[in-house]
Amino acid sequence: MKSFFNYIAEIFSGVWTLLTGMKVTAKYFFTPWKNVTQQYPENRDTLVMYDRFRGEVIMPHNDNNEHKCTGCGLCENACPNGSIEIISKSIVNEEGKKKRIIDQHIYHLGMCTFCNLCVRACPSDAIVMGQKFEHAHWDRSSFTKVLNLPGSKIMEGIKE
Amino acid sequence: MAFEKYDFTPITQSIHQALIENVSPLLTTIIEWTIIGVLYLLFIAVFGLFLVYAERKVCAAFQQRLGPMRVGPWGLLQTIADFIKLLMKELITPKSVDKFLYNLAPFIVIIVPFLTISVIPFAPGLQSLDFDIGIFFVTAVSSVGVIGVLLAGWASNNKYSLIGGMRSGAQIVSYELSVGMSLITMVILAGTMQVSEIVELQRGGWFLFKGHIPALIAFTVFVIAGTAETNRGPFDLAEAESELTAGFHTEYSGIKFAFFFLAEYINLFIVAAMATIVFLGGWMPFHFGDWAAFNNVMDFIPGLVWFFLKVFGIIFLIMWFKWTFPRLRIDQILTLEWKYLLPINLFNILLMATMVLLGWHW
Amino acid sequence: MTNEQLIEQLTSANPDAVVKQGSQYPEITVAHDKLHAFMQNIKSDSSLAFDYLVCETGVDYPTFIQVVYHLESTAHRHFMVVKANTENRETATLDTVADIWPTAEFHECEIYDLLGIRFNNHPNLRRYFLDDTWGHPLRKDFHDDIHVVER
Amino acid sequence: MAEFSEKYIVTDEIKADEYLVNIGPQHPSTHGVLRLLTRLEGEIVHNVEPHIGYIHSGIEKMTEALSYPQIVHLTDRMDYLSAHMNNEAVCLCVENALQVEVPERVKYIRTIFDELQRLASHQLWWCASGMDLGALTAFFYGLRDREDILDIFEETCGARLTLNYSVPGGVMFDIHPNFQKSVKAFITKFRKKLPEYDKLLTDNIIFQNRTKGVGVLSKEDAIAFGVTGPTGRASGFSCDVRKHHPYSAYPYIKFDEKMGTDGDSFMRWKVRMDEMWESMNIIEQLIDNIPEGDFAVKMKGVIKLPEGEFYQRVESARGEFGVYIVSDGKKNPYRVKFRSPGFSNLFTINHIAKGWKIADLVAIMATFDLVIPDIDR
Repeated sequence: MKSFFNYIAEIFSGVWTLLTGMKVTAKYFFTPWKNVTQQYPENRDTLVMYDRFRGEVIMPHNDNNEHKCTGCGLCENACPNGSIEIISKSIVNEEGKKKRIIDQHIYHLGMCTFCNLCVRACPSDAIVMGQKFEHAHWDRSSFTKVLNLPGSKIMEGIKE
Repeated sequence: MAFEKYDFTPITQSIHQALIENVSPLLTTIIEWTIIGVLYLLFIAVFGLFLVYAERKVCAAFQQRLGPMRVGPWGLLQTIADFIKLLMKELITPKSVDKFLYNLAPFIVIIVPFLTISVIPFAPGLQSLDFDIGIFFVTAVSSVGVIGVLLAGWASNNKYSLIGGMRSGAQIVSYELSVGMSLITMVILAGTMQVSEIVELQRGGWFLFKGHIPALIAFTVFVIAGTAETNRGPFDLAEAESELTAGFHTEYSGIKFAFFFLAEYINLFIVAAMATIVFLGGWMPFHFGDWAAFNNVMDFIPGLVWFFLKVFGIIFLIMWFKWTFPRLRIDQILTLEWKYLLPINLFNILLMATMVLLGWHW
Repeated sequence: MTNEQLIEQLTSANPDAVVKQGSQYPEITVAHDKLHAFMQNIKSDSSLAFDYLVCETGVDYPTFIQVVYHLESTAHRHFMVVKANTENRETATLDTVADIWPTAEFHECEIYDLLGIRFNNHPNLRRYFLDDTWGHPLRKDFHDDIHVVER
Repeated sequence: MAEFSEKYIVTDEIKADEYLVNIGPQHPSTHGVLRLLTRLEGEIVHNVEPHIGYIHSGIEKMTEALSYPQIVHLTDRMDYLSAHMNNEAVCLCVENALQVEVPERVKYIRTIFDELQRLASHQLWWCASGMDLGALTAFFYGLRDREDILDIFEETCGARLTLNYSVPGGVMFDIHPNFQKSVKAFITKFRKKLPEYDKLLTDNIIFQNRTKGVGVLSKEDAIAFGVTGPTGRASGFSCDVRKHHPYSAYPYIKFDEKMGTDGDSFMRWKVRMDEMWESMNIIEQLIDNIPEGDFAVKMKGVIKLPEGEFYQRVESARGEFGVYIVSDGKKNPYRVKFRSPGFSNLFTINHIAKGWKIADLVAIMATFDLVIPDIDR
């Protein structure tokens, strides 16, 4: 007889646990305004990334088309994947001295793992992490970018 | 009564009259058959698509998501797009399958809901077959589906499919019993197996209320067993996604897969419809005691609407199960049937018989 | 047991093995032919009871390959590093310890795969990661012109 | 000496009633590309043989060409669910080798990140194993709550999954000004959500039937097979590195090592659920007491480790994660070995899944919390 009552109790406790589970899902079913889905392409205008978000490496330029990169190559060394290549050129400055400055700061986005080591390594804060994250493209060659804009110069007062 | 004006009998009768006066009786029968067949075909296709959409939206709401939102307003055209995709997909027949059985299986599976749906009264006068053994017909025909599932599992020549098919076989054969038993309980109360008569008997009150305790037990058992018979979660062992990838229909593609898919959802409708007819009064409106005003208002809602409201209620309940519970193991499913549902059912039949004999029901 | 006691006991028990205090843990280098007996001893000895093989790995050196065992005792909570060198690099073989610690069976497969040490008496020595067309990539003389790009 | 063969051969003959099923490499319940060569009789599992290596990425070989800060960023990609613990292990190993004492602030930040990462990992484990057992809704609830932690990560270190937050000598950035506020808000929120997890699955009768007594791993076997982390602790093997070899801020705080006794799937589940509560306790002890100071010590531009061998153990979300660095005094290590918890844990499956059904094999795998890149490295 005892086992019979156990059998009945088992059924009821089992059904009770099932009902508590159903209560949890029902709570969310009947509160649809708490949904967490974001409609991504539609909410693009209101979408704000965190200020430290690591989207891509960019080189900020000021209004006079000047950047801070001296072409020292520390970022190239710091990069674990070889996604940064620095091509420098020699010029003769006003004092008649030969000087090496940056020609092209090449950044292979396709190889980048966004580890932030290049930004950490940069002594003059010439490169920073940008916020753009929509990198998908039809053509792989567009992932190779030149970060310094054409005709740009190094800013005054940046130490070599 | 007010809801009698929603009776479909005049319409069907007038069509029949118009036909019989103009063409020969044989042609009349053929034309009527064709009309009914096309209507059922349309109903199954449209309702199946709608159920898929509903399932996706319901599941999304349970999971705090939005569900399909891209195709059409609120994603309403999503399932249509999916269906077109399935229609256009290549029908792949794997190399080492048993070709005849492999191609036969989806048809057997899809035939079952077509047969069963014929006895379901959607509204007064809207029923194509009115047997005096309607309930028996439903239970008998619905067990044919398992043959299709078994064939699909066997003929696919895939180990996952085979396991899925065998699981499904064991499961459906067991749960047939419970479905039948719980229906028999209600047949005892009704005293008839004719579907239209069962609905008519509930004019004064649904069997769920008339039969109180045993009817409630029978209803619970029927919903559980019905869920299991349609291979839906938590009893979706036949296609247990995380174990068997897709179970018995792993190897099917295109429209053949769509048949399995559609059959699952129409079976869901049939289980819900049977529960509605037997327990919730079919197309009968909800009446409460002698609140005449309330009852009159209820009567103004057409029977068709009542029927579908109840059906959707049950379908929602079954979806709620699926999106809440983890899946059972095959031996636990059989344990549940043979150790819990069956004894309860047998006891329940006894209880119901006693109750009917002593007249303890309302 | 503290590291000093551990070193003392190991030195007295194994006069021909090299025992020293490493940068963190006591280290003992055992001859390859005595490895299995030594390992069995330190597991069964109740004062040592090294029953948990934390990590087993190999290091390729110019003339030999070293297998390093990191061992811990769950009872005494002391930690020790055992090293065993193979005789040479070309036919590097060592006795398995899979019968002492079952987990070694899988670590030894990995070592065989990546460093090419064959373990005697191993129950099921197979390559886990790479297929048979590969060499043993963690060896220093491994070169692969197709898959490896060197800067 | 046993006969040696280069090729793998199925050693035991397949008996008449048995058949082989490849579960994986592409299978919903293997959480990645793991292949289990399973010998079945009907539904009963007779033998499971894990085949790994489908996403072996050769990280140990790659590290030999990289400098130490660069190695740190690679460890993100092994066990991506405990990325910060992996980063921290390498950093601690380098700092120990160089005898660098990091500021107290760094220790606190690292420990908070460890525990947040453990919470995030356990949330993903909870929802993924719920999905394996057929409770699909659980999957979305777990991911929903994990999103809050990932947002906290993103706010402070700019990445969500591959954090690369620890660097030798400290952390990459100071914590975000909102960090403490958002962590506290998360803890308050999650303390309300976690009981729902229990209601939905842990207390559920179907779930309990599926997991109780299934796949029992005894304490002796756990030690012998080197099974660590919550999986090992569920068997009663006290293996919490945080307790036995405390690092970072763990010596300063009070916490329990959550232990189980049965070693079955349910106990593994329970231990992880308890660990989530414990992680929140740890974070609450630390979050208000982060000392002021630098977030990193100044390291040399090129970090060169002294000659020698260094081993560092940390408790990752899956168990004991170890870094073994052999240095020859150059800027690149001579050899690096990552002792990953998943590798040792995985191979007990054959031992404990024998005699159970396929559905139980899935349940066992779910409660083992396997991350395949962690196994393959």
